[in-house]
Amino acid sequence: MNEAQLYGVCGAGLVGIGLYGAILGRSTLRRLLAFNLVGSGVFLIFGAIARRGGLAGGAQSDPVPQALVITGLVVAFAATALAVALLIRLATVAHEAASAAATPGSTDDPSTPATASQGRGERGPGHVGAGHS
Amino acid sequence: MTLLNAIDPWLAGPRSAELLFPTLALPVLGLLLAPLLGARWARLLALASLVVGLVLALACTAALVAADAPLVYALGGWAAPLGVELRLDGPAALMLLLTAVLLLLIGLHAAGEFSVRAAGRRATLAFWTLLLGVWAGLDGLFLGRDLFNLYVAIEVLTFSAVPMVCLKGHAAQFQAAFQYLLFALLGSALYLLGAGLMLGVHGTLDIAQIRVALDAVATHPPDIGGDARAATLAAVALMSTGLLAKTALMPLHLWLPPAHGGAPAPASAVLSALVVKGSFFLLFRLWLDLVPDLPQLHVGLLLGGLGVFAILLGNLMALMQARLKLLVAYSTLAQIGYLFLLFPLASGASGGPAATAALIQVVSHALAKASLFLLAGRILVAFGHDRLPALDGFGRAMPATLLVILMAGLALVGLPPSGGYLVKSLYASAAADLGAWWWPPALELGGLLSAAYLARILSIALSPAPASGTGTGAAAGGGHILRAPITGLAAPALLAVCALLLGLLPPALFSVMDVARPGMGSATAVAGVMLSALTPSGFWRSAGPVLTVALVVVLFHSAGESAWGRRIASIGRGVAGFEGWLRQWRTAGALLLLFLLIQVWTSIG
Amino acid sequence: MSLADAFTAVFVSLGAFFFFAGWVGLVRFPDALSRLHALSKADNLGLGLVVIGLLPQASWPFGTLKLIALWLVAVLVGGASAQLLAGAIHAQAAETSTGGEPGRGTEAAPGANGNDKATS
Amino acid sequence: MTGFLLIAGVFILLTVLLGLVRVLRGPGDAERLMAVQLLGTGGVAALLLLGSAIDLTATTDLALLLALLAAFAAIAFVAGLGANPGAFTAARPVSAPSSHSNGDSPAGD
Amino acid sequence: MPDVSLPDPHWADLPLGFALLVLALWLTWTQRDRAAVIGFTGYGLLVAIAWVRLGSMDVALTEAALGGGLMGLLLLTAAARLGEETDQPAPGLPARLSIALLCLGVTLVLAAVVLGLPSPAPNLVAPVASHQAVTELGNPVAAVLIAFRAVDTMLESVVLALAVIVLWSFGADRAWGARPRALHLGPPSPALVFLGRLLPPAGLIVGVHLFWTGADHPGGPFQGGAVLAAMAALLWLARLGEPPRVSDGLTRLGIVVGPLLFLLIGLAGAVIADAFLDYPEALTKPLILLIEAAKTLSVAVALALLVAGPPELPGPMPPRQSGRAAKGVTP
Repeated sequence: MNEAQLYGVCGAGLVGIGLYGAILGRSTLRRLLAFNLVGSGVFLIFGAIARRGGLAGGAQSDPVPQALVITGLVVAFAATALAVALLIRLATVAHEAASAAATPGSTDDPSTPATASQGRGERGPGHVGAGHS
Repeated sequence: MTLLNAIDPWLAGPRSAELLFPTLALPVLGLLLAPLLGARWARLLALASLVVGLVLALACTAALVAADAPLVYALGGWAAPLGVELRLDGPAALMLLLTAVLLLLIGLHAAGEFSVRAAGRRATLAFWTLLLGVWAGLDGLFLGRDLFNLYVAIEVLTFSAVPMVCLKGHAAQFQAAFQYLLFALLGSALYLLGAGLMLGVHGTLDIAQIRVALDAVATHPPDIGGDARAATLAAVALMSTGLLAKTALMPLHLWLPPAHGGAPAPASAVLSALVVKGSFFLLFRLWLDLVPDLPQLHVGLLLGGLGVFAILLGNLMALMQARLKLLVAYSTLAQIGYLFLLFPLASGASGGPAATAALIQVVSHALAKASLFLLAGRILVAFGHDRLPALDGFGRAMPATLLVILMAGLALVGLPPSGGYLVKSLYASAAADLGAWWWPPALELGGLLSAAYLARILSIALSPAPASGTGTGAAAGGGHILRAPITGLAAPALLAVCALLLGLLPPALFSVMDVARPGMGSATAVAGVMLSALTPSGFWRSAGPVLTVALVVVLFHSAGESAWGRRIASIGRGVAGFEGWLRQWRTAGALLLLFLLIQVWTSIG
Repeated sequence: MSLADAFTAVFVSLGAFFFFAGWVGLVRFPDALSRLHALSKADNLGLGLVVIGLLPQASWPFGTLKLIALWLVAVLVGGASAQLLAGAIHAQAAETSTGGEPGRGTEAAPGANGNDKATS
Repeated sequence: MTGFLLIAGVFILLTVLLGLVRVLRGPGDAERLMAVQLLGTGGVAALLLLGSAIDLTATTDLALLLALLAAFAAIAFVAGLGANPGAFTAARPVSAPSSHSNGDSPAGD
Repeated sequence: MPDVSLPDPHWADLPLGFALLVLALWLTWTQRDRAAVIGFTGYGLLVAIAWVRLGSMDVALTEAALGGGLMGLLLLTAAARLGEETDQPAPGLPARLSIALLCLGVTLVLAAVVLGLPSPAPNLVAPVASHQAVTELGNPVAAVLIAFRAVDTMLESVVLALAVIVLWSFGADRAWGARPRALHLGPPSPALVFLGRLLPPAGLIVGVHLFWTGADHPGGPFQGGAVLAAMAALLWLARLGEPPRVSDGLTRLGIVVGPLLFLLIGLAGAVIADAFLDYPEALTKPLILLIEAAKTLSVAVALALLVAGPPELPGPMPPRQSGRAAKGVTP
């Protein structure tokens, strides 16, 4: 049971725990965090495979799985950043909708656009008029 | 004629493999240039690169047919297993062509809706950049042979598809996009895990090399290769489960209805017609090209069973939907079920007639569904909503749109000479060869159910305006329909006609799919099927039941309240409740893991 | 056992001892502030000693320079973040002690509620 | 020599991992951050010792990087506090996680 | 003192592996999101140590820079803005048992496959070592990333650029020209401003060093870019700088220059050298250096903007659960 196998089994355990949290997590942020646990478990298994290959090939670690993990880590981070942005945006829009509902006076709530974009003939109302560059 | 023989080495000569990397590089280049050019120019860039892409796809197909062998291109000059290779074979060429044609048509249709004037700078830049992103991801999926290269292509596809859902910025769309993102990322994690284990077992990620290693293992006595084969099949089960989550095969479909139902019309068309097919195509590669003996494994039964479940539940739910776009989204779920009948019926090295049926289903569903979603978008624009109960008589206000809806719907139902009919009869002949009598009835029942919801749309469209005439009915309140220009019908009509007349194409064209897939015999299979279809008896044999079901639905719809109506409505609520439970996050997560374990057990056991 | 190895052994074991002391401080001390004091002192010193211990092992000149730079950064960052944490603990302690209504009332903890007119 | 460094590294690592118990049991967020702080510096020290067997220069780079970023947990936490003053639980467990009732968020500038 | 024989590696790995599992369990079970996120930053550091034990220094650097620094910042700012909203009821015992059983099954399958991997582990160490000379790079991982699997690395930096555009598309229509403001989390305390002035210069040096040494030693553009991004985020957090506007042309060029240069040089390779993404013999080293420099810049800009969030208009930061409005959001 060398360290490669030990960390491989540890990675498998992390995937199991992460999946449990991702499915049963009570808040969306917690599920996202559990999803990152699954990711780190997957990459640890890659690391165990890299270590096994490395030791068999006479190096510290096999460079190809290492390169795959680096690429995977960056993609996983980008995915988490998008999920966090979606979460915050979802809460913001729900908050604005609620405050708009709470104050019926507000007429043209820009965040809920007019009926789906008009046909070709007319200019759609409520679009960004300011001439941002 | 110097141009022709100048490009001859590429089209037929030794350098034809060099057509592959521009097919991948072009959409990526467009994707990177779009943000630099800004919203106004991004649209022109996207449409221009789509035209060039179509030309490239045609050139690739011509080169493939001329070479009559797979085109392989080692990127950077490094061959597998060290480097990454691109490979073009029959199915990949077909999918490249379908993607280029469909994205170009949808792009031209959406040019009006997503212009800076109509949708604002943010939505315009986002839509056109994401359209190029989807195209880049799909091309990477179709040409890829390396499991990790395919993973990065899936990520490009997912990162482009999810934001298309929430382009318009409503709270419900953000909720649908978040759920789609998280479930798709769960799928990607499982796929990556499978790819990693494959690297651990075989030391290579190239599908062809793993297939060679597995063939060698199969010939050894089981104890030597035993655990290598078991480990490989476990890795394939992991990857397959991840891809099931991304293909939204029922019951792992929680994200699709809100996502495809809530997205803007052109985005829904791209998502339903192409994005979902990308991950299915990877399943096609895994189970047919990587696993040598799929027909001997029981996992085909599991996937086929889920396909039938999807056909029945998807169509039933579509029948009961109150909103038109949700109805079309659920019909997508049902049509995805047809694709998965490939796995129990695959035979021989390349999958035989079942593989031909699956590929034709991909094409015909893509065409018909893109047309339906674009038409649903027109109705949404014209009436401001797409709630079916409040759309009585919309057919009289928009007769042309109704006609095209019927054509696309018939292609889904599968009357000859449509693509749907080809799919059903090819599957039936494959089932007959294998003696599996229970698959074809499920196909027929699926066809009848889709005829039912088409009839429901028809009866709503032609029903007389309600007595109150308070403007809820479209015909009565004609005043507030916004004139949707007739030119907006060009793309959907063209798509619907193609889907409807797919069977009339000369069978030789279908042989494109056979390149590099020995023993598929698509041309002969299609010819055989179409012969019996065009005879009057053959036509009525399939059209008869469809018309009777349509009549029953129209009568039931116009009859209004009745004892029968209330009983059926209560059954409907029960089915809807069950489907709603399936679409809860925890249930879907549990089912995902359950199917992972069952696939591992059935493919090894 | 060359002189360098002896030097390393002595300093590294001293460093390890201080880490142990830091941990004992974290577990044993009663309230947050004293724990923070014990912790940040002990482990910065621990790291410092370990770095000094490793100096002879590192390659001259870049290895040793990097080790020294490492220790400098660790000390500065350790001090600043200890300060950050202390500020946060004070803010919370003051907040809970003023009527327990966090965030309400004017004399709420300084810093956390100061409506700083920073330019948007 | 590398044997001794490994042992010392393991010892410091064990100390740091025991410090993690404080993260699990720590009543307040401050304790958790302190434990992460200890993990930061202790981890860097253990890393240096464990990594010296493999390649000291690369390990020093990694240690330098960790030292730079170790403070980020505390920075982000305290900055996060500014936006959400009520959510911080002190050492003495406050009765219930305070659901701040004030609508007017002071944080916005 | 006699030279002690090399201790059995289990001394370091068993406790570390066990600690990772226990911490993961705690992250799943603890009540409050904020405590879980703080624990997660600690978890990132532990995983970096595990990668050192596995002998992959490059991945340890990436994990430390991304997992320890930027991910902690991202999740903590999210926890701050979202508060403790729970949108799912506590799971009942049957649900917990069945999911736990399924997860245990998945873990057992994975453990069985990992332990059953073939004994002479198939690997690509020799092929990489033998072909590495072509790329004139000392670091084998860099050689794999920039030459042998160049398409994956190029597509991956395209994904990063695409992610920023997607993040911006989540903003509101009226906020399109504005600046991202997710890092505007209340007035910075003096200690934060001090760190904001102290760390970035050191971080800049370390980042550039990591990029430069990446050719022959562990390091590289992703690691260097991640450190630079962390420093930029620190500057914005300490209000010593402002994230750029979405419509700023230079920023968009910064995001896209890495992958675009990689693609263009790759296409040129198809003409000059003998294949797409191949490098002409004479110009290999300078071209690779140029690509890696552009990639470091793009990764730094993209990661920093991903942490900074979508563009928002100045004004109160609404979604902080002051009302229970967001409660009604059930999937």
